[in-house]
Amino acid sequence: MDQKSRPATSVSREHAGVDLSVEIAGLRLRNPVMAASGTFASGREFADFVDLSRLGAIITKGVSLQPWEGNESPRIAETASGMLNSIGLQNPGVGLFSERDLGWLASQDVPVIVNVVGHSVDEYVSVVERLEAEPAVAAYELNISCPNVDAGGMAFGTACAPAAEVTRSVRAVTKRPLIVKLSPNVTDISEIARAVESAGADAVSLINTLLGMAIDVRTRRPKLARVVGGLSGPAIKPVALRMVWQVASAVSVPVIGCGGIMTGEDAVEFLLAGASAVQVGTANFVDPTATMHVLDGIAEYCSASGVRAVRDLTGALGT
Amino acid sequence: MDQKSRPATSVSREHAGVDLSVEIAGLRLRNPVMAASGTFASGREFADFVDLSRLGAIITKGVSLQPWEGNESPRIAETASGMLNSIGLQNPGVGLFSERDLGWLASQDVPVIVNVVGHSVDEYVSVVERLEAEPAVAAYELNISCPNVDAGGMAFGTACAPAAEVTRSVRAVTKRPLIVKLSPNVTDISEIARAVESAGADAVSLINTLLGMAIDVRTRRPKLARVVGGLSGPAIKPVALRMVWQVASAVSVPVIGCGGIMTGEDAVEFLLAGASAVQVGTANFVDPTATMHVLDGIAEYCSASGVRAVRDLTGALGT
Amino acid sequence: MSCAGFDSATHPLLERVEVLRNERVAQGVGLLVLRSPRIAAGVEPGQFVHLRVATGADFLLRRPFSVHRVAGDAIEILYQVLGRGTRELSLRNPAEVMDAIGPLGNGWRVPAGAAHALLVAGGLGAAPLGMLAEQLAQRGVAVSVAQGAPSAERLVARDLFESVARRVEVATDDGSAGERGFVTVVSERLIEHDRPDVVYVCGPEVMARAVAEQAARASVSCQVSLERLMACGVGACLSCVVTTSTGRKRACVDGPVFNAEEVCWDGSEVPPRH
Amino acid sequence: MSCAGFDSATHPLLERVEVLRNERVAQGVGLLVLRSPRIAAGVEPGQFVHLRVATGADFLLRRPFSVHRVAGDAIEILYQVLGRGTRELSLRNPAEVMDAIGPLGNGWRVPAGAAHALLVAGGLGAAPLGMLAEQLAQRGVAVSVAQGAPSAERLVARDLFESVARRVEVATDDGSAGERGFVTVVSERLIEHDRPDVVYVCGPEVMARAVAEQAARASVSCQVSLERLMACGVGACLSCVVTTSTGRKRACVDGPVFNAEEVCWDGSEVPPRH
Ligand SMILES: Cc1cc2nc3c(=O)[nH]c(=O)nc-3n(C[C@H](O)[C@H](O)[C@H](O)COP(=O)(O)OP(=O)(O)OC[C@H]3O[C@@H](n4cnc5c(N)ncnc54)[C@H](O)[C@@H]3O)c2cc1C
Ligand SMILES: Cc1cc2nc3c(=O)[nH]c(=O)nc-3n(C[C@H](O)[C@H](O)[C@H](O)COP(=O)(O)OP(=O)(O)OC[C@H]3O[C@@H](n4cnc5c(N)ncnc54)[C@H](O)[C@@H]3O)c2cc1C
Ligand SMILES: Cc1cc2nc3c(=O)[nH]c(=O)nc-3n(C[C@H](O)[C@H](O)[C@H](O)COP(=O)(O)O)c2cc1C
Ligand SMILES: Cc1cc2nc3c(=O)[nH]c(=O)nc-3n(C[C@H](O)[C@H](O)[C@H](O)COP(=O)(O)O)c2cc1C
Ligand code: FES
Ligand code: FES
Repeated sequence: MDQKSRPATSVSREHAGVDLSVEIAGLRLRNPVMAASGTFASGREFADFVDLSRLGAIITKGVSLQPWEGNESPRIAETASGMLNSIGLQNPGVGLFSERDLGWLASQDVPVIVNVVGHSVDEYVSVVERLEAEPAVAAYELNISCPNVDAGGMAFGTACAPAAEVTRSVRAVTKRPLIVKLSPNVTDISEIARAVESAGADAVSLINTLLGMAIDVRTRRPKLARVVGGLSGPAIKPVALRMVWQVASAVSVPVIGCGGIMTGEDAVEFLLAGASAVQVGTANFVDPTATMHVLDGIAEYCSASGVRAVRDLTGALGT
Repeated sequence: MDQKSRPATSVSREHAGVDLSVEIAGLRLRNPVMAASGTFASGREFADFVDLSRLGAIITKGVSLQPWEGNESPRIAETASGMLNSIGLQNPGVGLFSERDLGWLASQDVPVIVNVVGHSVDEYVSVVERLEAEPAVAAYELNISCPNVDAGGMAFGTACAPAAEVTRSVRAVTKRPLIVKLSPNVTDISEIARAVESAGADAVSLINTLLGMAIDVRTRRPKLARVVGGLSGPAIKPVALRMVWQVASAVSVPVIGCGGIMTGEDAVEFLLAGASAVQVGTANFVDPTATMHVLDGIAEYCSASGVRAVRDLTGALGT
Repeated sequence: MSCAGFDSATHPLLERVEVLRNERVAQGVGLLVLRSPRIAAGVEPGQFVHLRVATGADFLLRRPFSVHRVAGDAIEILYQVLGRGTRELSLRNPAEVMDAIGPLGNGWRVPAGAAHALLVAGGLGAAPLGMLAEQLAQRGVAVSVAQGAPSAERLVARDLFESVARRVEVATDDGSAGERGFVTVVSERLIEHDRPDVVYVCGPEVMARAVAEQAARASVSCQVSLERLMACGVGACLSCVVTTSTGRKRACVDGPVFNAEEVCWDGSEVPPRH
Repeated sequence: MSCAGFDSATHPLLERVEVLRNERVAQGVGLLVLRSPRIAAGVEPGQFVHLRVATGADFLLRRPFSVHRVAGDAIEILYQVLGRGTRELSLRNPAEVMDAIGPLGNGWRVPAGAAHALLVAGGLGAAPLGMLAEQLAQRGVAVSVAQGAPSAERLVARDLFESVARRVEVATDDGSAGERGFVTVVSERLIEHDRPDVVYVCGPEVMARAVAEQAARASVSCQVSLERLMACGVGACLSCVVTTSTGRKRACVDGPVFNAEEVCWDGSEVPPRH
């Protein structure tokens, strides 16, 4: 209980002066702090620690048309200032997801962004079509960057043509804000960003995980059953920040920054680099109240440095 | 003094049983541990801490045709389990380098691999032609992956055609072992590796640094004068290991692994993933005797797990 | 089969806990006593806490540990020093604080009308069984314990089991305590001869599986506590899945205790070290 | 200009050093006394050590600190708590060990026949000047000190300077000690009035530059100690370059002390924080 109320009041009291609201792809958000896909489930698991209504938005775990089993275990490995995961988008499918999770989320006072995955363009489209009927959905985030599935996932996110195609196809079936989540495992992420922008994306989010690997020298086997997995956490922050900075100058749609954000200052770095909002992922595992710490940190930074509105920080990097 | 002799004896005593020698691109090396380019200068600066004759090889700082000024300061920034650098290949040029460094290196009992850089294919070729006359040079490592220069550097390493062209052109002017150092900032590193292999590379080394960025929220300016720089250290090890594993299965020439190696076990991970030798970079800054610790660690691992010859570990990953 | 947990489940919470004691109690095993009033008040046998052994990037992930016992406003944790985190844990001194999430997971359940329970512990598998043994005894359930370890110096929680159990039978690999051999030999004998109403197992998965099969053959209900790598510990990340007859479940919230019959032993456990 | 260092340069070495004392000596400033026989034996005024403030990935890079004084087999370091590493340093307790590389760099040089030296210290710039002041006095060189700080509570090394210097003049931003204002006012006066043979400066680069220009106008030789971000500390990585009239030089081995006239003040210093 006090887990919730403490930060809540601290903000409203101390940071009363700062306007934390941001607008992204037509969505007006209370503040720029979102829970990153796959690290926050549908929020229910964190409701004991976080007042969900204080989040800018919740991005759900990736949802597919049919239920997905995910990969074999072990599915994670700790690395230097980071972790590898190869969950493989295990999810109950859009049907069960709508029943179980969207129903509950509807009763929560927080914008819900559904992370969408598919093995094919048609599957992405079908998931979105199915969700159009759900009033609880505020926006979609197309995950074309998951390194942990064989078909689909990153395959769509590492070349312009398929990235544009899946974006265009989904754009055709929804008027809701459409965010496309980009993969960092590419030579030129700006080019992919431009491709999805011209295909109709209202915003881009980045980065998803970097493809990595770890080996147990004792057993001489990979630490992940699937051999490779996605690297996340503080270790990848410099790469994520660089890509956000590059993409922000390449596209005119809003950029949502993600990758290794643990503190308010980390988040401010992304805003200065050009992000309009941020996603907090792995940090939720380290500290279930991480999203609130990041939010309070941003607010403190703003009031301490006389920033009236958090959106004034976006792209305010001096050089 | 004892800085040197202690590890030396420890190895010869404790690990007498293990054959540490490896052969790469026709080079027979005492052991698989090399000092990575740019982190060890030409070895002189480390002679107070390391018995250079115990190294598998020294890879020099990048050498260009003309002297290069390098980038403005600040040139480095510390990050979570890593660091960013934007040195920008500052070097005195091949002429002064040959006089000053090769002369001294000739008197040291260690194979010297010269890291070669250029703004154009012709410059790479000219540097190598100039060095052909130098008996102290055991092999070349073509750096087509430096993220810190505008012309040349990474530009050559992020597409197959230019990577192959510079390799082919240099191949034409030397019979010495030719190693090409690959950039991790690409969508498909295997494809680049295959391109340089068929263009005549005798071996590939990877990875160079990941392009990254850091921001000082106090000053709201990038921490590096050049804005972006190369990420190195333990943070990047999972990415490096994954790429070594991918490349080792894509090419038949030897692979030299590099990226975040701090201990013997880190090195063993790279060997198991398919590397025939390893390079130790950033670790030299943390501990000037790091190369010796890595070497001793490998030897201890081998004797502890009954490995007779270190080359038996190469690619011995079970799945 | 109708089952009942112990107290009503409390919601997990994040608590700053203070180290009261941290001492070696067996070879490579430490006992950590943490002052944690709120977790201690709500924890049930078989539940665990997710501990932040150190702050800073060095240990990004928390480490899960079963609550071995509750003593007043403190919880006791038995930990085996295996790797970086547990080594770090062994360095914590009294008065130091860390943060813990708990109580987490589904603990052991008591079948209605159970009068006799067999607890089978392999190595540190004894940890989550301590509190269970105490509370079963308090309820008048007869407790037998089959305990295995590599050697006498590696046996843990001896006194606790001796004090509450009707019988404790030990097997060690080297015969330095009890009989020489595997605990599965002991469990098999005890399951056959004194026909417990329920078997509770925790230990290496090969051993847990063997015991589960013994119980199944004797058609005695059996619960196993399983270990998986855990990132979040609260059910969000899906890193800890256990394959069951009804699909993949999360060890951190649907477990760590599972009914043995629903577990598909697919070798997805944490690679054993010893 | 013929110059001489103090002792003959010793090669840097890696030494396990033990914390003997670590205490607050001014606002935000600590004094760290490290038992380090081998470094203490070889270090010259103006040289520095490269300290590993903590092991583990959290602090990948070492932190460079000037040797303020040598006391027997110990070296003294004055450190200002600025960020993560120095905060960590402030937590080190006596008997703890860390590892240090040193002595590193080129220290202060004494022009042949110098009879009177002016030391100009801005804030923690006093650190590398302590040992210099002592040794100059021992050689019979008259020492004057111009010292600046934000306020009286932030002044360091007062006693040392008072005990060995012929005169010490202080300026603070708030006037809480000495005169109100910048130390550059004091240095200008002292350079003009008692015409030192050499000026030694360490402090924020804007201040060092101003003093260097004062010395140049008075055609007095001047040496400055410069700070740069340093990875290796031994001359290998080129992260610490200083632009000079003869090209880019490495602060860690060619410096940190430079002749002021060769320095090109190109604003490549570490971004100041205060
Ligand atoms: C529900 C649950 C209860 C547990 N109860 C206890 C207990 O009471 N006493 C005890 O000694 N151990 C217990 N464990 C195992 C304990 O969590 C690991 O031994 C510990 O995490 C090892 O950490 P390390 O850093 O020393 O090992 P490392 O191998 O260095 O850890 C690397 C990573 O692997 C994870 N990891 C390694 N081994 C295990 C494992 N067996 N289970 C889960 N994660 C692992 C670590 O958490 C870390 O994320 C329990 C595990 C689970 C899942
Ligand atoms: C030759 C030399 C001698 C020095 N002597 C002293 C001394 O006697 N007393 C003292 O208080 N300080 C001294 N400094 C500055 C001191 O090294 C920094 O204050 C310290 O490294 C800050 O570390 P941090 O982790 O607290 O700061 P952070 O900002 O958290 O450090 C981040 C990174 O920046 C580097 N860094 C930050 N500020 C500086 C700086 N001013 N100079 C060099 N690197 C910096 C750190 O080493 C680290 O790599 C000296 C610097 C140099 C180059
Ligand atoms: C365990 C785990 C599961 C994830 N699942 C998803 C997912 O389902 N969809 C998605 O787009 N990203 C997923 N991600 C990526 C994160 O949303 C985020 O992009 C990435 O972890 C980088 O941010 P971080 O460093 O803050 O974690 C997952 C990450 C982790 C660690
Ligand atoms: C300060 C610095 C300078 C470097 N200079 C070079 C260089 O001149 N040529 C080159 O090929 N790689 C250079 N590198 C890259 C390293 O050789 C190595 O590939 C990279 O740092 C990853 O290894 P590590 O994590 O062990 O440092 C440099 C790296 C650093 C940190
Ligand atoms: S540990 Fe995250 S779901 Fe179980
Ligand atoms: S710090 Fe590496 S060259 Fe100076």
